[in-house]
Amino acid sequence: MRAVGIILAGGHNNKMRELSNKRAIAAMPIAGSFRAIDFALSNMTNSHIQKVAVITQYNSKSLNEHLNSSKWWDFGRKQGGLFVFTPTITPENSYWYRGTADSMYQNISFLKNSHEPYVVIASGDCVYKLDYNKVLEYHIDKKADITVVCSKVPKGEEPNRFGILNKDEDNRILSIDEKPIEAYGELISTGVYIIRRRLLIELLRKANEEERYDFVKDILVRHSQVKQIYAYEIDTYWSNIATAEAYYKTNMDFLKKEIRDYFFHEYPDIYSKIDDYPPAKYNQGAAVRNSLISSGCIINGTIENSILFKKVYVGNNCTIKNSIILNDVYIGDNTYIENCIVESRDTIRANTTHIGEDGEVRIVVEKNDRYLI
Amino acid sequence: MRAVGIILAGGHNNKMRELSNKRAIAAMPIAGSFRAIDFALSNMTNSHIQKVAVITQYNSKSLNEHLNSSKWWDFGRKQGGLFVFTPTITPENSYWYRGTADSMYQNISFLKNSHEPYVVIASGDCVYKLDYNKVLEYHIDKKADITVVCSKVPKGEEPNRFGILNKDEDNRILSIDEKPIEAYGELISTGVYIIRRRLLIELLRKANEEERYDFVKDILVRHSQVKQIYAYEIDTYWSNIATAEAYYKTNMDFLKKEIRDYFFHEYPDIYSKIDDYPPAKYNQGAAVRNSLISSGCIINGTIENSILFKKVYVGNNCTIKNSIILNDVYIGDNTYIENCIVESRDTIRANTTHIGEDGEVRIVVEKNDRYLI
Amino acid sequence: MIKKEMIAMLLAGGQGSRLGVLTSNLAKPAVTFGGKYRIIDFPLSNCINSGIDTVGVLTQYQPLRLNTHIGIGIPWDLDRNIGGVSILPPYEKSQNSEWYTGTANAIYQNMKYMEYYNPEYVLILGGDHIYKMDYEAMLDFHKANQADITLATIPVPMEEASRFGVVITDSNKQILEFEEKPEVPRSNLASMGIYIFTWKVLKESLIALSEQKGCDFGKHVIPFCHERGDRVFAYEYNGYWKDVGTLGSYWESNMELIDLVPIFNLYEEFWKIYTKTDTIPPQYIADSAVIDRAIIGEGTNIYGEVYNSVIGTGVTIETGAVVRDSIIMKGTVIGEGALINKAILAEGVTVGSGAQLGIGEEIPNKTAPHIYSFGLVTVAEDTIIPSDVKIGKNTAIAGQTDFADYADGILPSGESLIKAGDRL
Amino acid sequence: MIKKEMIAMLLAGGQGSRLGVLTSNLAKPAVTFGGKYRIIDFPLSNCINSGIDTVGVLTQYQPLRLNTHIGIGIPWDLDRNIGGVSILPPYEKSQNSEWYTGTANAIYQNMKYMEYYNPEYVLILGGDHIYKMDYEAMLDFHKANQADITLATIPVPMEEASRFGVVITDSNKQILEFEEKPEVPRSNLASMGIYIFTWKVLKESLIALSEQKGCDFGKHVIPFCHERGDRVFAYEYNGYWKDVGTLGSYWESNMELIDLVPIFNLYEEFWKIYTKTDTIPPQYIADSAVIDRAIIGEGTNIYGEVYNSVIGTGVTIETGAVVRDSIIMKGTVIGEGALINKAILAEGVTVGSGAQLGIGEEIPNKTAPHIYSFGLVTVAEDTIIPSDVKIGKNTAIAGQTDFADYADGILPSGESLIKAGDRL
Repeated sequence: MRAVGIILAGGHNNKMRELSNKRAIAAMPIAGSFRAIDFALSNMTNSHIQKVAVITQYNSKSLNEHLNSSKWWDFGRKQGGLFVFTPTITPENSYWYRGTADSMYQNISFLKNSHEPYVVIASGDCVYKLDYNKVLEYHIDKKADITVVCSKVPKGEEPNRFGILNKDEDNRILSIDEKPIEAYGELISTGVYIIRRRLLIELLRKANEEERYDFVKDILVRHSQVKQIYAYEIDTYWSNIATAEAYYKTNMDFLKKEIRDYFFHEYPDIYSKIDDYPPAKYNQGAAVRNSLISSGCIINGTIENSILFKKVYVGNNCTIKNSIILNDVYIGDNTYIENCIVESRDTIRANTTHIGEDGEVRIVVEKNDRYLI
Repeated sequence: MRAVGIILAGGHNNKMRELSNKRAIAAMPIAGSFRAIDFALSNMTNSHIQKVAVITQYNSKSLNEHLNSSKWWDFGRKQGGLFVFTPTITPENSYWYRGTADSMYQNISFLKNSHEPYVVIASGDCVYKLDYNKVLEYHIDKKADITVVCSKVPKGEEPNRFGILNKDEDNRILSIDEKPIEAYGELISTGVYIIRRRLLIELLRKANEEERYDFVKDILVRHSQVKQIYAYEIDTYWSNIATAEAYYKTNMDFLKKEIRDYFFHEYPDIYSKIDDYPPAKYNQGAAVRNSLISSGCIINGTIENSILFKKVYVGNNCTIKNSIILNDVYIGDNTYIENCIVESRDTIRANTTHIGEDGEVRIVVEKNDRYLI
Repeated sequence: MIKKEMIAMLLAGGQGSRLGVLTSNLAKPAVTFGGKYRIIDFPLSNCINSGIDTVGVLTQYQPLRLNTHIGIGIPWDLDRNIGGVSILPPYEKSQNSEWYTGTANAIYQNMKYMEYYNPEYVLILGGDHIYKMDYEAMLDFHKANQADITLATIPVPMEEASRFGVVITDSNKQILEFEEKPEVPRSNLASMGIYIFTWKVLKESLIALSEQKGCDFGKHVIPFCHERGDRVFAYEYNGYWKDVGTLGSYWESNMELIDLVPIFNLYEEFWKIYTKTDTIPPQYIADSAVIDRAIIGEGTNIYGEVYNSVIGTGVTIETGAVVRDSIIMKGTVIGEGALINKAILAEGVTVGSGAQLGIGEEIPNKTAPHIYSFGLVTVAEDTIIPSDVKIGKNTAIAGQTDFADYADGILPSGESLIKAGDRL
Repeated sequence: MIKKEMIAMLLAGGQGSRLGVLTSNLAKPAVTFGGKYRIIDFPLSNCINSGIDTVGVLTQYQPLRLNTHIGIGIPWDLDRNIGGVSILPPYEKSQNSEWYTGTANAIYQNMKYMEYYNPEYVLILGGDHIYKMDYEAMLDFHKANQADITLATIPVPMEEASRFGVVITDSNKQILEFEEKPEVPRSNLASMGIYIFTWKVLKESLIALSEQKGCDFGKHVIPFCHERGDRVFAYEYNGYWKDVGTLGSYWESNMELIDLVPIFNLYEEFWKIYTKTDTIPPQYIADSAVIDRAIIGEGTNIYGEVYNSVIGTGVTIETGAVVRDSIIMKGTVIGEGALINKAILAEGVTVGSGAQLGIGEEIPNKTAPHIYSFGLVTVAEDTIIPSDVKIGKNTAIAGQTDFADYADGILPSGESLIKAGDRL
């Protein structure tokens, strides 16, 4: 492959509500056994990009732990590898990353020491499959300076939390409205860009000189007139999980057969770190319908239209409906949970009820003492 | 082993002069093929400590790269492993590490999630071999709260850049003078401590509440009266490299047969990351005397009483005396170098002279364009 | 200088012929167990959990699945720069080249491997049992007794002791006598086939016995050392230990995992069993599914009904199918409306829709009654069973069978249908 | 789903008997080369540098050193979760169990290994040559020609072509004819024994030839495919390629590394050769040392004089010793005042003080003149040479010899001294 990869995984977001207290958005668990960043990482390795930098800053512990071996995504070391960049103090600089462009600029030696001509930039909080080689071919074909991968606004999503693209017939981007108050247009940026490595280095350096730190606002938008920026549109599944509602919806999408088949059974695979949990166990009294159950779960109650992440214990006579239970949750007997996201490592007291009402998803964070099982 | 390890590798220091512009002190190259932190890491693994955290902050890139695989020091992952902690922003905290105690406090979950009863704290900038188990036995035997490993002041060193310990006959420490203006006593702290894990958690929490951030000043010194702090004295080789002079001297010590034998040939080994350089090559005109030469070097000139690190090229008719040439240096023809430390990745122009005069070691930092070899 | 206190040598060469068609293509330690594991995962995980990071696995019979499973040891944290897991098959030498002829002979042929690690102790293990054991505790016992050899033993009911090799010890647990399957046992301490040797003793005795044909630990090495006066001790182990050497015991120990509070708890946090997993996605349980008491692996899709069964990873059970008291291994597909009753289906089996397995009365198997008994249906890996056939009890099926292979669409109880295919 | 575009199968089973006592304890690909490498490092490094991350290494003869060297592939970045390096020795099957009987037969016996990775192309390599080659460029050529098989070839001087198997191609490089050691060669393109097969073609032809005794690529598979009309192409390689199959060529190619601008440059940054290194410390050159034109490995201590030689890792050359035109492998110790002249000393040799090797006139070796020639002294690994003996040219020494083994303290030119020891 003729590109290196950069995954921007530093972000956090109030729209994730309580869920982002514990981890970077890129570390959010998805579909029972994955984390959000697995999708970008797997796309990289499946596109034969062998050298990838993950840039992280906010609450990065859980992400660093997830990335502690490059083995799971089949990256090597000698001819590339997986690099995780966190902030550091140098004689020249003692700032945290001040934005996406700054986070790349502070690690510009990664770009300088590479010899691949192109860079694929992706964000770590989107769920999709994409062969970046196809985008690169298009990029070269169009003689573009920057190619932005874009998608129609997913159903049920507000377009105005995205960058809205306006393009001409040749797919050249005419303007970009970043998170506009009112959105004109339905084509949004997926946060995936292809750019020539030397051009990126130059743009980052210039932005830094001008004390501008954001890649979209300060580089992409500002250059939309001067540079040849092209749009590459995808029509396959794409979803950004950076609000609690989008996170819930994206997970629930995996209860649809066509989505499951697309991600779980069609080539290429999505890789993830392997945990060492035993298979799921269904005891007497378990009744499960239309649900995803992960390894390590022990189930004694009723589960409907829900997703149980790894190592969830469901007590006797419980009912869980339309909910997402993150990993390592203990649910005591006679509990009723509906329309909820239960935060990982929670312990839910027996005989309690948790319902997200009025179509709103409720986030349950309960750190009670756990009974030993 | 009944202890986890913490290596404090965050520091930097003006006394290293230009050498610390590029890297943390713990990442300084030692004796041709090692880095300073290899000694603490190897001591950990040779003492069968399987779970080690390296805490780093300042200019950590080169250190992180060195530590990118736990394989070299034979640490596992499932029953422990090597953890590298860099600063991160959390909802509770957005400070860089404000001191050694604060750097441990910000990573207190590592201590909380361990189950080993003891913690070995070591600094990453000392050259020595030590079986921490022996210290632990002593610690238990003495019923100590904290045990400080100490040593006589190394010859030719000023004691007042160290912590000076005063102890009674039973080896209980009565007082600690941290970097006193004038030093009374010749017993200094080596920066290696053993402490019960729960006590460390408690002391770190208390220090944080009181907005105190340094382990020695704010914890050790303040508790020297109230806690049972014992000294464990070693009489084997120990050296701290945190000044340019000490760094030079420590390296030069390896030209002595007994020091080489102790570190290179006596069990246990010191481990390091393996680089992929070919063997050293001596061309016609090479004349080498009493020197250490590392892999990847190509030598055409005269070398005396010097240490060449990896991948140094010495041109025709050069003379290098009493000097340390760090890795990946290109030295052009007809160059004369004496009493110098040549910074890594330097390119020394042909026909130049570099001499450290009046017994002072000169640090040479020259970034000329390199001729291709 | 390389120095390991204790290394382990794991004997994984045996075919395990009493598992019938389950092991016609793979060695017994590679047989799956408990939904996602293989038998060898248990001794391997015990090793790393006991702090042993250097394990030689001696293979001989059909090692490919084992090799693929173990790989470089990543799942068990045995991918090490120094040590880790090594597969040790027989090899050609400059003079004589031979296969392994016995357990001790296999170890003897790998003397150089052991010498490389310069150990003080060597642990000898088999790959035939399901158990969790802390070998470090056994080593402590070995050291405390200044033993030359320590045997792991387990107390068995006195009335069953005559089926085992038992040891008679003094009050300090030093072994005085061995009895192989004694008619009137004088002790109920049975040897588990797990030994710790002081390296020097092992080396000497293997060299002394190097001419012994089919040299075996139980038959030759231990008696030899005992007779010459070495200190041989019995370490007593009191946990779960299950031989899975017959189809009956294999089935039984799988079923035990389903109990509400299993005797052998895989869900225990502090002594994890590691395995290689290719399958990452969660399992999907459809609206139409019924699951009552089961263990189910990753990536499995269940549309039918499952009762009291162990289901592996990547299995599909279609709508209307009913699986009862059975073990279904990795990748097997059960067609719509099929009925599976007390059966063991190996990896990659396809059962056609409406097929019925394990019906009718129990009749002893005609060709191998000692293997195919317990009323089980045993189906070899990659077997295809056509739709709508009926298969009785104590039967064995292997190969890509079609309807014509079943007279009147029926394979009666006690029959075997082994169809050799063109499988590479 | 696992899918690799191209996997490599590296044939490393051969003894390489023309290397004499150097290979009595290890396979030829495990012989050291150039101060710190082993021969197999070159094809392995070529693989990872060409982007091939799945390599099966087929071993048979004395594989222990090779196994220890390769380990789990860490130095070559071949320690992978999916793929990486796998050692593939012969194994016992449920019907017939046999050793590998030919290059193609060895590949045939590992069909399942290849199938597991579901490749489109398979690269067949040997472990006998020193070279750097981009197999990816060869694959591009293979694809561009829609070839079924591509052979790597190298132009040799026309006058030497009759020593090789040469190919005659059309202008598109499609192979029209093969000639094995032709008396009057019609081409100077010699086959390098490196093949890319389209997987389907390889699989079919191996199955078709599965009954062929000693099935070999050059003798059977390629001619078979060519005759039935497969598209067979010749890829031309024009770099350094050196057979190290004889002691003479082995010595010569080591010496070539010492040249000021070597033909074959190990110091090149962009195509690194990787190897396993145990020895980390730098080398120490004492005050008394003289070094003139040499390559010296890590951890070596030099107190004596070295001229025009390749010295391995962890070697000690004591004061007053003189080493000239020689290859000294890993861990060897040369005593005080010893003289080593045009010799190959394998790993772990000890030369007593004052011993003189390679003196006197050149006389052909009496027992194996085709092996021990070129005027060399060849010393097997772990050999001990006592102090003050004199050893002539075209000699071979193996074993822990003492002074009494040398009549009058002399081993004249042309003699061999092979002393079998009790080495395990």
